[in-house]
Amino acid sequence: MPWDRDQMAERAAQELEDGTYVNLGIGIPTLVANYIGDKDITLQSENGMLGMGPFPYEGEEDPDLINAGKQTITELPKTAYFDSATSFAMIRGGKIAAAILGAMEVAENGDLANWMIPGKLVKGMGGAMDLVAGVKKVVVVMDHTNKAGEPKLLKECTLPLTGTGVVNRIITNLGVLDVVEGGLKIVECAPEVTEQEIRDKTEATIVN
Amino acid sequence: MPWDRDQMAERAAQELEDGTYVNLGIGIPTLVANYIGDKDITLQSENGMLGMGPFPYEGEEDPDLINAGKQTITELPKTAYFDSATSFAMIRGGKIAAAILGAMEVAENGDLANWMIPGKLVKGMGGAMDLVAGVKKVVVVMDHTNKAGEPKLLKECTLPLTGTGVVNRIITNLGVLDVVEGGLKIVECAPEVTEQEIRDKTEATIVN
Amino acid sequence: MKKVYGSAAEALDGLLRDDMLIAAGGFGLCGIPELLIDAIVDSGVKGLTVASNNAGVDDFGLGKLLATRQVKKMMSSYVGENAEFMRQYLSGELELEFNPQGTLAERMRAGGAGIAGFYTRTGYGTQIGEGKEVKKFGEDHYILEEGIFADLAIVKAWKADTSGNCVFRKTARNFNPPAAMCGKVCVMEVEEIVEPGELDPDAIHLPGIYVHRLIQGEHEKRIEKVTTRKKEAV
Amino acid sequence: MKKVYGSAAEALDGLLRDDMLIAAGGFGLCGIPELLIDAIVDSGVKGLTVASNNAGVDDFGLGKLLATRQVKKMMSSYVGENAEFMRQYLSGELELEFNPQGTLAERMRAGGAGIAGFYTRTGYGTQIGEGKEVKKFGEDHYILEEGIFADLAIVKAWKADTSGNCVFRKTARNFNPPAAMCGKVCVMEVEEIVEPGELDPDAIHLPGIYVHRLIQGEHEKRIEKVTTRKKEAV
Repeated sequence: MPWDRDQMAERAAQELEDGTYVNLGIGIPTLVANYIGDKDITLQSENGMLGMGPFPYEGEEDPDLINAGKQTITELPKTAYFDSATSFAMIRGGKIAAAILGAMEVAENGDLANWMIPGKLVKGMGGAMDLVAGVKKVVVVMDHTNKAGEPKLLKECTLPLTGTGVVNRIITNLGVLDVVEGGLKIVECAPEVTEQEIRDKTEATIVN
Repeated sequence: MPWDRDQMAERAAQELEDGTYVNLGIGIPTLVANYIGDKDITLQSENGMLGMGPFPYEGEEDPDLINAGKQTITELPKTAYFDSATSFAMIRGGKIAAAILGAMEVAENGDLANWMIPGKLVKGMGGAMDLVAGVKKVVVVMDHTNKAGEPKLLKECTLPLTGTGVVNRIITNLGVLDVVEGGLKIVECAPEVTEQEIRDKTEATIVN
Repeated sequence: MKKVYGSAAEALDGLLRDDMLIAAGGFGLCGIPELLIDAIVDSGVKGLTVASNNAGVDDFGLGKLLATRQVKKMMSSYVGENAEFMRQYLSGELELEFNPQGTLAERMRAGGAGIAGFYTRTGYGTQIGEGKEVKKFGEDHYILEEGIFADLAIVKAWKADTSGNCVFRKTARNFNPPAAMCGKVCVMEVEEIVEPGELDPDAIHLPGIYVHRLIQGEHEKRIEKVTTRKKEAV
Repeated sequence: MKKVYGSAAEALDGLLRDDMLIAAGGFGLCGIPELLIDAIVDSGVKGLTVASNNAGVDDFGLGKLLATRQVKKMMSSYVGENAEFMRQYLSGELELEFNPQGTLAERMRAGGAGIAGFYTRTGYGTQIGEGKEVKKFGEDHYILEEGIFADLAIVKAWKADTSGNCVFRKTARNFNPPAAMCGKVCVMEVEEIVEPGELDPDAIHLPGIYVHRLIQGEHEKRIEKVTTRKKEAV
């Protein structure tokens, strides 16, 4: 049985190493925060905060305290605030151990497309290009296929790129794949999902 | 009668416009602070401070509070502290209206040499190169000749440069000269000093 | 130097002209210079290029300047919350220069710091890198991005003293310091103006040298997405 | 993550090796990492390249590392207070790469910010610009300066919490934040370690992400030039 959104987030949380600084993207990646458990993880929000806390209680929202998804949040004792130039200095400078991001397409060489569908969706890349260029480990969390059932793990991306050769690991509803020499390697299947099913639903070269 | 050090500093203080931010170099330029009078001038110290105050009273020195000459100083109500990268961001970014600096040599095209005598004096340029590259108006305060009586205002500098074409105005013990198209222009003589005396003691082209 | 002005209109007097480049602080609707945007709308100045991470929403923030067609071009990283923006852009009425968010922030800081250009890996191999100089340092490719030198910066802080030293509050700091740095002139709106000495000199986020004109006013501080959790029953 | 160590030697354990590049905070003797310098002297590591604005004085600060000949090369803007430095340099025993002070600070920040290089007017037309790429932006010439990526940063702050968030005091901040940023590993010494929550999150000068190891200790904080004025009789 394929993983649902929460199970994908829970699986993605296993990627985070104790004692590190992490950036979570919008969508399913945001849910990863619910599964960090006992690990000492500090969440960075690229609009200028380290040590992001949970959503506020009703009535305690602060308009001066939002995350990169523009949602109201709270601070923690270890929180530090800074400006956007400083925030991306630490991202670009390699101080963030891992970023968990959504994707529209991933290519077998680690190319990522997650910011634009020409003529249709022109919202912008936000901080995604900086994150994939600077963060040490980029984990993508995404559905294995699009709504039409077509593969999103491709030989080459068709959409404008966010970064070239930047993805390290992909967690889909069907399983976990790594970007390795020559293509993608299946490292884990969701319960009752077979490697063959993953192969059938993947256009990218599977090396194992 | 030529100006003494204090009179040169007093004359240099006239160059400072009310309501501006100013950087004063080491030596005679430091004395300029004594002659600011009623003008609202904010002194920048490039080691990380705006709003530099006077020397502390005896016994009130703070090792964490020094100026760029490494002297103990004090703060003012308007003081702000920042790091060295931020300090030179404002210098390089043109936010400082004027710098008053010492010099070894100035050339008629505004070249400045004030940081090194090869083989003899290798202390370093400190912040001088950044200041002359970034500050809007560079005023040099210096003796008109060296100890041997030789000109220090030259056709071309002989010493390694601090910056090219950066000096706007020169205040010496003999008078005030501006760097203009074609050479230096005498704009003021010290009491009892004649333009001819300045010409005689200047190698650089005098245009008036 | 007198930096405190009576209103946003007074503070902008003499600074606005058609076709100028304005850098604006704020992220989403958080920490935006609400009052100065309103005054720019009222001024009727047009043909503006605005460097701002976002473009507001349809009826608030920079969205107001888009609604009146005063903006010719946006330099932004994310404009997804503004339907009118999208309409103008897709119909070709509005130019848009996408900048990765960190590149935009760094370009502003660079302009303010006298850095004409810098090399970043961000955007290499993507359409953001197209037409830009590429240089290899070590094993990696970097693209050249240029500093932004804005004619005017409009920013919002929490408190400032009369000399312009100011502090921001929580994530409302965001793009305000880099935007302020890159303006030839910077006009700032704050919630409270205090006397010099009332702010801790060690805790100033942006020294007064970057702030040329200053106003105090009431801010709506609209929240774009209220997200909350329930209090657990004890 | 455990960042607090018991001593400078423990905090440096496993980080030192011959011929490494160390970035050090401080300006003159103000805000220098005294305890870490002493521990590096004791370690006997040699062939060091040290990026630091100054080189200490003969018997204090980095001067101690020069006295023991552990330094191969300095990257500095001003070294005028150190006679032993001058002797070693003029005799050819020590390499010296002069950097304009602002260029040095910006190169450190750039390294920490993933900026491989940047264009500055500073030094154009001087011997500092020799051999460096020149590019014209507008009417002005700029030279390319590269980011500094240090193997280790040693810095000194006033207070830090156990997560590494820290604050500096007055002009002792100086090169410490940019030096910290550019280190692959950053070790910090402070006068006082406090619990998370004791520092104002809006007033952190350097977020904990930049600080990998932390020690608390007693500092001599020597003053290089005591200058005072007399109290006027009332």
